[in-house]
Amino acid sequence: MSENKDIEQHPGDGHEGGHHHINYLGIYLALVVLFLISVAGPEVGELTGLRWITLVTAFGIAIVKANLVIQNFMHLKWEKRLMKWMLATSLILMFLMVAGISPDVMNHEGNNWENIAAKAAVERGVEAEVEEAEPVEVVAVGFSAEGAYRSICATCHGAEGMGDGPAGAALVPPPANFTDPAFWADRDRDRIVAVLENGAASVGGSSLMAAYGGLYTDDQISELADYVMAFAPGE
Amino acid sequence: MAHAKPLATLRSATGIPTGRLAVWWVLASEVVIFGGLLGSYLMHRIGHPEWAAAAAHTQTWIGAVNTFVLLTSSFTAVLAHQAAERGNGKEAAKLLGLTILGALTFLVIKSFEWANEISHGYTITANTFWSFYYTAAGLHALHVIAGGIIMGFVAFDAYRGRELHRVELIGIYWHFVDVVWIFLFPLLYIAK
Amino acid sequence: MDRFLLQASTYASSIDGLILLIGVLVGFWFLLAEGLFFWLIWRFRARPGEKSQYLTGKEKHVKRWITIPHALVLLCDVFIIIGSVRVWYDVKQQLPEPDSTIRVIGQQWVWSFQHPGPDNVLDTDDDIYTANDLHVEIDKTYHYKLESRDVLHDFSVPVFRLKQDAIPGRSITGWFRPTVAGDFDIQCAEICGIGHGIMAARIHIEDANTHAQWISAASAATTP
Amino acid sequence: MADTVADVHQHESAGHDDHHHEQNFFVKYLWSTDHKIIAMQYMFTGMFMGLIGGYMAYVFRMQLAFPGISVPGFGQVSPGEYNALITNHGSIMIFWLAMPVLIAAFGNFLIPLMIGADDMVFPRINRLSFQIFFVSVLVLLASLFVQGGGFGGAWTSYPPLSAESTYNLTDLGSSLWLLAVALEFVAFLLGGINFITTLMNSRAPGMKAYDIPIVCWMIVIASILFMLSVGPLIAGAVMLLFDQVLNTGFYDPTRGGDPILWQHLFWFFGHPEVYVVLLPAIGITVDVIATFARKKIFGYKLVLYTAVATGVLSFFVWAHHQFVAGIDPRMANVFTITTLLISVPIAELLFVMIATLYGGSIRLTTPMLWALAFIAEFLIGGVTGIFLGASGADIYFHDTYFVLAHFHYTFFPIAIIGTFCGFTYWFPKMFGRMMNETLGKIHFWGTIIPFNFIFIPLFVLGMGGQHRRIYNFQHFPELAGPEMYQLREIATISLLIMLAFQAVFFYNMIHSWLKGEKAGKNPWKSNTLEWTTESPPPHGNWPPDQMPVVYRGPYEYAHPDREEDYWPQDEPA
Repeated sequence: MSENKDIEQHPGDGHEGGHHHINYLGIYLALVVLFLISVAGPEVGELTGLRWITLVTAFGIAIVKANLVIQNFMHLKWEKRLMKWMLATSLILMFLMVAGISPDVMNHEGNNWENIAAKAAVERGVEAEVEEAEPVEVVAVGFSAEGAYRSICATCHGAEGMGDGPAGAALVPPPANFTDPAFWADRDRDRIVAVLENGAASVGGSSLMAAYGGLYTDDQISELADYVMAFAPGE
Repeated sequence: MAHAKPLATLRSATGIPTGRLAVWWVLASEVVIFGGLLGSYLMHRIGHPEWAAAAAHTQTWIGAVNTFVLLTSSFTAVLAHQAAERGNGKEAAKLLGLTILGALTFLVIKSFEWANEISHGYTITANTFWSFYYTAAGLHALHVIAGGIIMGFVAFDAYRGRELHRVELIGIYWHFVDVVWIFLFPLLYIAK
Repeated sequence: MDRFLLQASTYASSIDGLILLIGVLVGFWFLLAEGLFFWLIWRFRARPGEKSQYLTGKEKHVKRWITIPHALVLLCDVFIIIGSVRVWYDVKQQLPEPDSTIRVIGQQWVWSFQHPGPDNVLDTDDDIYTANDLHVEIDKTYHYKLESRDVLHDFSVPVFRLKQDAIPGRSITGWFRPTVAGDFDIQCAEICGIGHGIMAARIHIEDANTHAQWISAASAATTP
Repeated sequence: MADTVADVHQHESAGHDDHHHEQNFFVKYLWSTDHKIIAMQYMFTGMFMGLIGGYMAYVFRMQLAFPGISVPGFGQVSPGEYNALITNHGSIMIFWLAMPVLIAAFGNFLIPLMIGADDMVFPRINRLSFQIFFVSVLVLLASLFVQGGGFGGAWTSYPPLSAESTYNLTDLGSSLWLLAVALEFVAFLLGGINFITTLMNSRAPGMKAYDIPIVCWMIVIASILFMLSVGPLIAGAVMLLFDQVLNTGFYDPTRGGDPILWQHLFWFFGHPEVYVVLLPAIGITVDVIATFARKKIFGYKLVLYTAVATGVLSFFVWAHHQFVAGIDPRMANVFTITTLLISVPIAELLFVMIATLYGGSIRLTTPMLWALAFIAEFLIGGVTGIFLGASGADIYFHDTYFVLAHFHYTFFPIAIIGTFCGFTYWFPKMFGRMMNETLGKIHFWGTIIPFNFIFIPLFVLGMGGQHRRIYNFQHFPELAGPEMYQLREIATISLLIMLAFQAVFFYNMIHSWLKGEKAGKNPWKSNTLEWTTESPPPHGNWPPDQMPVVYRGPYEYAHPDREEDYWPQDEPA
C-alpha cells in the first residue's frame, strides 16, 4: 500500500507546517535564567519576610518553565489540536480529583467529624517523631486487666474463661478454654504473653486470636496475662 | 507481505505519525500517575504545616544542580531532534549521548544525595514527608533510568542512520521527565 | 420496608419514605421500559418476506421518542435528588441537641461502648464501659462519637437505618433517637479482618425506669 | 513509553520472520504477535479465570446457605478462607475476566478486523501486554497458596486492614495480590495505548470517524477511561505496597497518613472502571442487535455522544461509594447530584437500544438472545443503582446484600452475558465454524433463569438488613431466622444449577470447534468489515493487495434502495 508511506522516512513532516525554526538556544537560556530566579526566590523571601514571594517564584516559575519546555521542546505548539485537548483533559481531571478529595484529606475537621490523629501529628511536630518514633496509642482511659478481659477477651473466651463467649461459638478452632487442664499442659506464661502480644499465629496457633500488642503496653499485657493465668485450675 | 511492519503501523488517519500519537497517549497516562501522587502529597503537605521542619533538611543546592542538569539534557535532546530532522544521524546520536550523560549525572548526584540523607537518619520510614519524598523522587528516577536505556538503543540506531523519527519520540518523553522534575523541585526542595 | 424490619428511630421512616419514592419513580420507568421492550420483540419478530424498516433516528419526529423520555428521566432525577438531600441533611449533617452522648469504639472484633454514666457527662470517672452491649433510653436524643482503634469498621444499626464507618484516627459524630423498646442487632458493616463475621453487638433500648436501674447496677459493679 | 520505543525498535528484524517462515507451535500460538492469536490467549485465560471465580462463588455460597458444612471439593470454610474467597472472587471477575475478555480479547480481535487493518499498530507491545497479564495471573494464583493464605481484605482493599499484616494476617498474600493487580494495570495500559492508536490511525481508506462500528468506539472509549482513571490508583498502590513491605505510613493515621486517601484514589479509578467494562459490553450488544434486528442503529451519533458523556460523568461520581465511609457529609450532596445525573445518559443508551428494535425483523438466534437478555437484566441493575446513588437511601443500603445484588445485576450482564453474546456472535469468524443453536439456547435459558433466582432473593435479604462479607450469620439474631436461610438456600441452589449449565457451553464450544457446520465468510449477513474476509481470517487478515476500502457506515441494513437487506461497508455503491 502506498498511503502514508513517507511518514517514517521524514520525521517532522507530521507537524502542521512542516519544519519550523525555533531558537532552541534562546529558549534554553531563558529556562536557565528562570531556574536561577526560582532558586534565589527563597532567599529573597527570607530577606523581605514575604513568604508569598517564595511561592510565586517556586510554582509560578515552574509553570512558566514547564510551558516553555512543552510548547517548544516537545513541539506541542505545532501539534494537532486533538493532542492538546487530550493532555488538557488529563490535567483538568487531576485538578478535579484533588478538589474532590481535599475536603477529607487536607482538612482535619469538617461537618461532624474531626481527624484527631492528624491534629495530634501537627501538634507533635516532625522532629519529635524522628527522635522518638514512638507510635501514639489510642488506648481508652482507665486500664484494668479485668476490664480489658471483660470488654475484649470475654467476647470469645467467656467471662469465666471457659471458651464459651457468645462470639466464640462459631469459631473453628474454638476459642481456648482456660479452665481446662489439658490446655495448660503445654503452655506457660511466656507463651500467653507472646500470644497476647503478637497473636496466636505467631506461635503456630489459630490466626483467629488476634495480636493486641498494638493496643496495650507491655505492662498492661503482663497484667492481662496474669489475669488469664488465674483461670488455670489449681495444681 | 513485503512490509516488515504491519500496514496498520504505517497508516495515519489523524495526520499524526503513529509513534508520536502513542507517545502522547503514554504521557497522558503518566500525567495522571504523577498527578495522583503529587496531588496526594500536596494535600498532605498543606494539611501538615509541621512537615516544613522535615523539608528543611532537603538540600536545595543539590536539587538545584540536578534541575540544571536535566534542563541541559533536555536542551541536547531537542538539538538531537533537530539534527535528526536534517537527516544527520551521527550528530543526533552524539547529542543523544550527551543527553544520556546528563541522565547519568543526575542519577549519580541523586544517589549521593540520598546516601547522605539516609546516613542522617532520614529514611523512607522516618516520617510521611520522607515517605513521599522518596516515593516521588524514586518514581521520577525510575523514569530517568528507563529513558536513558531507551535512548541508548535509539542513539545506536540513529548512528547508523536508521529509525531517525525515534529521536523525536524519545525526546518528547525526555522533556516530559524534565517537566515532572521542574514541578518536583519546588514541591520537595524550595517550598519549606 | 417496615415489613422487613422494624422502624426504631425517628428518621427510619423518612429513609424508608425516600426508598419508597425512588421505588415508585424507577419502578414506573422499569416497567415501562421492560414492557415496551418485550412488546417490540414480539411485534417485530422476523416474518418471512417482510423487510425491516430503514430508520436512522435522525429525523426530528423520530428523535422525539428519545428526547422526551430523556427530559422526563431528568425530571425524576431532580425529585430524587431533592428527597435524598433532605433526608441526608437530617440524618448526617444537622444534628439536634443531644440529651446524652456516648462513645462507640470499634476494634478487631469487638464493639466497646462508653456510656456517660450517672452524671450523664462523657469522659468522667463514672463512665460505664461495656463490650458488645449498648444501653440507651427510649425517646432520648443521643449523639455518638464513633472511633476505631485499628482498622475500618462500620457502626450499623439496621432498625435505625443508621450506618457510619469508624475510621482510625478520626472521631465522627452522629445522632439517633430510639422510638421502640427492645433488643436489636448492631452490625459491623465494613470488612475488618477474619473476625468480621463475629463482630456483632446488641443495642438495648429501654424505658426510663429500666435504663436508670441498669445505670445504677452497672456503675455499682464497676466502682472499685 | 519505555516499551513503546524499545519494542518498535526490535520489530524490524523479528517481525519479519513472523511473516514468512514455517512456525512451530510455540511461536505460532504462544509467542505470536498476531492480534487474533493474542485475542484468543486473552479470551481463554479470561474464561479459565472465570471458572476459578465461579468455583470460589460455589464454595462461599455453600458456606452461606449451609454454614459449617464441609463443601464438596473444598472442605470446611474458615473465616479467613471465606474472606480470601470473596476477595479473590471479586478481583478475578472484574480484573481477570471482564477486562481481559471484553476489552483485551474482543478489542484485539475486532479492532483491526473491523477497521480493515492487518494487525495492531504495535504487535510486539501487544504480545508484551499479554505476557505481563499472564504473569499477573500467575502471581494472583500464587497469592492464594502462600503462607497465611490469600488476601482477605475485599477487592477494595481498604487500608489499614490491607496495609498491615498484624491486621489482615496475610502478610505475603496481600502483597502478592496487590502486585498482581498492579501488573494487570500495566498490561492494560500497554494494551489500551495500542487500541487507541490503532483506531485513531489505522482505519481503512474511506473510513471516517462515524463509519466505525460502535463496538470499536466503545472499546476505545473504555481504554481512554481506563488510562485516565488508573493513574492515581497506580500511585496509590505504590504507596500501599510501601506501607506493606517498607512499613511507611502513607495510610497510617498515627503517622500523618490518611486511610481515607486510599478510598478516594481507589474509587476515582473504581467507578470509571465500571464503565470501562460496561461500554464494550454495550458496544457488543448494539452490534448484535443491529445485525439480528436487521436495523440501522437508532441514532448512531446519539449512542456515541451518550457514551462519551457517560465516560466524562463517570469521573465525577466516585464518592458515592463512600457516602457513609467517613467523608465530609457536605460532599455527599455534590456526589448525589452527579450520580443521579449519570442515570440520564445510561437510560438514553438503553432507550436507543430498545428503539432500535422498533420496525426491525428480529431473529432470535443465540447471540441475539444474549443481547436482549443484556438489556433486560441490565435495566434491573440500572434502576436499583438509583437507590444507592441517592445518599439518603444509601445510609441504609450501603454494604448490604442490596448493593451486592445491584452490582451483580450490572456486572453479570456485562461480564457474562456480554462475553457469551460476543463469543457466540463472532465464533464463526474466530474458528470458521457455526455453533450449535439448540445447545446454545439450552445454555442461554439454563444461565439466565437461575441467574435471576440467585440475585432476586439477595435483593430481599439486603432490604432485610443483611450485610456483606459475613461468613456465618448466626451471631446476628435478626439475620439468622429460618426464612432468611430459605432465601440463601434458593440463591445457592440456583447458583449450582447455573454453574452446571456452563458445561453445556463448553461442550458446545469444543464440539462446534471440531465438528461444527462450516461457516462461510459472512454467515449472519452482516455489514462490518470483519465479515468480508475468510473465516477464520488468515495472517494479515486480507491479502495485501485486497485490503478493504470503506464506502459507508456499518449499519446500513434494509436500505430502501437495495434488494438485499444488508449492504457491506466495503461494497462500492
